[in-house]
Amino acid sequence: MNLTEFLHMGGYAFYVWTSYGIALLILLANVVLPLRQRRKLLTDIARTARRARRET
Amino acid sequence: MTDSGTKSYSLEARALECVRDDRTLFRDLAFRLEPGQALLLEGRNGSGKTSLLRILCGIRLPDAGMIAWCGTDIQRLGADYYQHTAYVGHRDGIKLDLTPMENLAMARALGRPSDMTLEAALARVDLYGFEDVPTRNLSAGQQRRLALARLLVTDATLWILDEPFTSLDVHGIRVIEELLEAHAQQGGMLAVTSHHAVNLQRSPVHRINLSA
Amino acid sequence: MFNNFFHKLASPKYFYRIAGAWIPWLAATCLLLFLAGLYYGLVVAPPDYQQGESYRIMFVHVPAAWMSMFIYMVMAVTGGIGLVWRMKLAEVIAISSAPIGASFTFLALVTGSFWGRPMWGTWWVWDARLTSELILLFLYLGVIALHGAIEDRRNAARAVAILALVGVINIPIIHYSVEWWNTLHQGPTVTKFDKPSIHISMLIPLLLMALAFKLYYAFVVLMRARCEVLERERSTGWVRELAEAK
Amino acid sequence: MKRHSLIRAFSLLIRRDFILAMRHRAEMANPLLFFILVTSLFPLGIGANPRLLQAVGPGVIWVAALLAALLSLDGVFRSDFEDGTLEQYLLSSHPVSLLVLAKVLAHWLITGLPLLLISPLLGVFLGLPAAGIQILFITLLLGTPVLSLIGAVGVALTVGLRKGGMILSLLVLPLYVPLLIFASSAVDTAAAGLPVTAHLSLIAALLVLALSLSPFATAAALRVSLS
Repeated sequence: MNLTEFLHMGGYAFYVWTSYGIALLILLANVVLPLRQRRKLLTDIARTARRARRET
Repeated sequence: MTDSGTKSYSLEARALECVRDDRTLFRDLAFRLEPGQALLLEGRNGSGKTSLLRILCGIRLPDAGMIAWCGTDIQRLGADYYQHTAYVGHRDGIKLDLTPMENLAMARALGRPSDMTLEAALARVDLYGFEDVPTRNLSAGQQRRLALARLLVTDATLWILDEPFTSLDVHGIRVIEELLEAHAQQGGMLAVTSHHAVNLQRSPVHRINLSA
Repeated sequence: MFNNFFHKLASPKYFYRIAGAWIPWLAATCLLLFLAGLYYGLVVAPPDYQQGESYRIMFVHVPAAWMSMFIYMVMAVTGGIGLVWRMKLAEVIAISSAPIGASFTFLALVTGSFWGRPMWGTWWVWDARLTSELILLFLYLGVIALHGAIEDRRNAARAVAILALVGVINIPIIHYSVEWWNTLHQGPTVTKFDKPSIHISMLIPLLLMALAFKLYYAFVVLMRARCEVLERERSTGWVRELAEAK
Repeated sequence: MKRHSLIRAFSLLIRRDFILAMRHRAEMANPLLFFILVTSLFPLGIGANPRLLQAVGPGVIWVAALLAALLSLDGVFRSDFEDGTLEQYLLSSHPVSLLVLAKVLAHWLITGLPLLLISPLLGVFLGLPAAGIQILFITLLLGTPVLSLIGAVGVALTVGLRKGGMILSLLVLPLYVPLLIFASSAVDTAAAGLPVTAHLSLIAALLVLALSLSPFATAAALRVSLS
């Protein structure tokens, strides 16, 4: 199959590819957000623990 | 005022733990309360006194452990536990737009009615003659005494009181102390938090200090 | 042995570790399924005789719509378990599901709109399925807003569980009423997305994609649940050790 | 004896809410005025074409009723929560769900019933035919208790929150959708002279379902909000 034809999607390229693009974005966001949240949380907890140790 | 002393009620805390805002207020707390005894909770502000009382009421769930009434978890007993309890919390639990009589009538209907008439209960807390004054027009101390009069109109064994003496004057404090003493003498149980020293000469008092 | 496994799973520390071990495998399988689904859906499957190539949006729209309903059910069931048996892990799963479910619902709505545009000539039609999906999005947003508004984490989880249970009783009623309203006001002129019979060459990618979405949900919800566990257990020793080891 | 005291608590609670409402008569009228105002804004907004008004009338009246109910709901547990009487219900020796039912019933009698009684007038405003007005009345009779019952769950969940009002509408309005659909299409159908037994029995079914489930959910939600 020819690549341009594939990308053209029988004239529906805009609708099909935007849909798949949005899907990709949402799926990626759902993976990236918890990853970032976890990293932030861990540094946050480590900082609190260090502070607590200095106080005692 | 209370059930005949023949029944042996008991309140027991087992391995209680309470966490609030990532802070452990208490852990492995245990005690046992029997008829005629008083439990006095002491501790700094924020040490978990109110939380413990709310756990005793079953309003708040403990983070571990349980409260047992006659050996059964109060969360399982539900209304069967509440017919033995009366609670006066931080907030008075009275409607300012109703008269003292209307307030007490509602309080009585919510529990198991006692033999005392509403007028007699008002007289016991020195509110005789205020039956039909809108509660809004009473002073803070009078409102507090009205809240405590709720204890008398239901037939509860266990009184759970959060800072009962707030906004009471010396005379008011004496009135309420007499009330508590009489309740304990008749085989009632008390669980009380208070900043004031509570004078209960004739009843055994357990003290738990949550700041310790 | 099975019982023992669940007992251990209830311990946050153990859950955190085992979930961490599963996530890469689930993610890898999910990726493979996505690739296979996309290949069959975009390349192998023939164009539809009526809708041409545009029907290929179905391979994301339909699984997303399925998942949006499925995740709400999961949320209600796990929330109910957490409420009745005080199982903290169930609460965590329920809470972690909400944002994922909402994003799938949003995805179903947007792709539905993009699919509808060439079919109907407008971006939005008050079609029964899209309308139900919109209301479902509101239900999800309600859950998320309620959870965000309650400060105490355990109370928030219990409140959300009650709301999810109320919602789950209502969803079939909403679904039915919207379906009914739709036939009443528009007549059955709108083409239904799901045809009674679908050709096998289209069914295979659809099922592959649906499975991929399920696995995707599984590993993403575990990732979120791990964060929630860390947050809840932040004052315990094992979380501190873990944080400082990094 | 226990049953007797439960009935007493139930009736006393309703009577108490009545007394309280009567002592705040001005506030009581607010949802009703809101209902009338919103409905009479529509002709101003979309033009007074009788055919148009008649077409949108049932929907408009029902949406207005929905919003008026939502507006009044916020107060069901608010003051009880603030002065601590709500705690006393939870610690009562009666089933909390039944006390909740009493509260909701009182709320309906105080705010729902006036809406119901004024609705024929609004039907006339919007030019609904007599058959439509009659059915409008019946749908409101069956439907406004559902609004109160479902709303009570939402209020119970948000009563402890500072900004409960906004969240309340987000929680409750989607759940009102089926009722809105069944009720307004019942009025439409009746106005067109067709039978509406199916619609009415669906609304009645919603009422039965809400009556049997919502008090339990509300009681559970109150427990969460107070802990």
